Amino acid sequence: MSDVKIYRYLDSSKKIGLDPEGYLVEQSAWSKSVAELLASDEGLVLTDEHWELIDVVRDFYQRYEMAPAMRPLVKATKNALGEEKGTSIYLMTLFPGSPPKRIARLAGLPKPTNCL
Amino acid sequence: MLHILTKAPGSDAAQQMQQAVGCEDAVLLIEEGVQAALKPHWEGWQDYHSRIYLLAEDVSASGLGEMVDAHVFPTVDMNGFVSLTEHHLQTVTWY
Amino acid sequence: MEYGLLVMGAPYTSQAPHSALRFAQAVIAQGHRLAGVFFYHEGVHNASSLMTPPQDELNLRDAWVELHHLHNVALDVCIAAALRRGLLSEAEAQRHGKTSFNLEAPFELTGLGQLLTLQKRCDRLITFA
Amino acid sequence: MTDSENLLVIIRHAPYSSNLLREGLDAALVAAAFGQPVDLLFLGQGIMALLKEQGSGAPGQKASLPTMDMLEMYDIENLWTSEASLAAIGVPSAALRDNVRLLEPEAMSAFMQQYSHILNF
Repeated sequence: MSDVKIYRYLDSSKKIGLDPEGYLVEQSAWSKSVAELLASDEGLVLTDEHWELIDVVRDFYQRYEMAPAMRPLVKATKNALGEEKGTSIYLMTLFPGSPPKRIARLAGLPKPTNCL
Repeated sequence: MLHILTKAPGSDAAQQMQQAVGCEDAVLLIEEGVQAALKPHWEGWQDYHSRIYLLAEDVSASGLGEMVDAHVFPTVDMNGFVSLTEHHLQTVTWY
Repeated sequence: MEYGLLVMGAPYTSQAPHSALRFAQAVIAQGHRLAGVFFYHEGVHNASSLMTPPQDELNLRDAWVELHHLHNVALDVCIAAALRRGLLSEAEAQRHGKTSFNLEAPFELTGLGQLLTLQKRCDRLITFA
Repeated sequence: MTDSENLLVIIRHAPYSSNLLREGLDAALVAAAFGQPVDLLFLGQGIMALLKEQGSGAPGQKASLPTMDMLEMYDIENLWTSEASLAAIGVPSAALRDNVRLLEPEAMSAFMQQYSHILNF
């Protein structure tokens, strides 16, 4: 991702570069506080429920080296957090729009390539 | 099903195709596949008798016209290639 | 019938694009509709507008473009396969901070989903690789 | 023809020596992400992707094992190979992943006929 041009900065000290779609230019720049900044950048306040899902996606990436599309995200959520939370409706409620893209962004991962 | 083979007999692609050809399937040899004309004893000629074809323009480009005539191997032109794809619902290319 | 083609060979490296182009012309000549050509794997190189073969050799990129203009054939290029191999539209070049680009309309960068849509939509999908 | 939209992706090339394995798997993943039923058939060199003891990938390349492991998350559960291909490449079936199923020579053509769509990588 290092060849992506920095489009704007997330923070006032201009240390955290974002690409035109709002993803981190440097994956290694991610931390929990960066995730909070990314969230507030899109008007979202992260609750424990949000964090659970960010962890699910980070674990998924750790294991499979790719961020999940919607179907595997639902499955991974079901496996990690149970039937009740493993539904697309639950994911959509917490991350309206495209949960796979939004969570990957907050988790500091590259955009899921399978979301077209 | 129509199988299109673009590699010579004996290649990995040819061997994999031979595993997959069913008794209703047709076989079209194009590109390097036309080198089958050099091997009249290749199993394909017996196994797919009356449903195997060589693409004429690749035969003549490769200088294999005489071999094809000598063994009376069947050829199709590009229009014949299109007709084969019309007649078979499925087409798989082995390359 | 409606046809689609999948091209996975690079020009001047593989015979596949030549075979594909000749097949495309024959399909159309026989009154079929060629809905689109999807370029994947090494086939993405067919879209390079910087392709400069000697004058007495066929320029494959121009040949595809002509097919598009005459018969309204969509020319879709897999974006992931193209970016990896250095085929970028102006928009992608900007996004990635590159100073030049080599992919222009009527070629379009698109997702792999487009290939599966083409396969479902067409009566026949023929691969050249 | 049975299922109207099921897809068979055939993988015939080894990891690392070309990008065909990765790009073939990508096609399978995208189809699966859209909800299309997808099965995979590994022939010839493609069988090398089925070895369970794969390393971390050729130098400078992403490993293929994590992607192979990920297939089940996309509901791609059926990984097939053929007895003939296995014998030709010399891989013992004990070296393969657990979820690989073997096709006998006479079953191959009927197997392929079941799919309404086939992509060959």
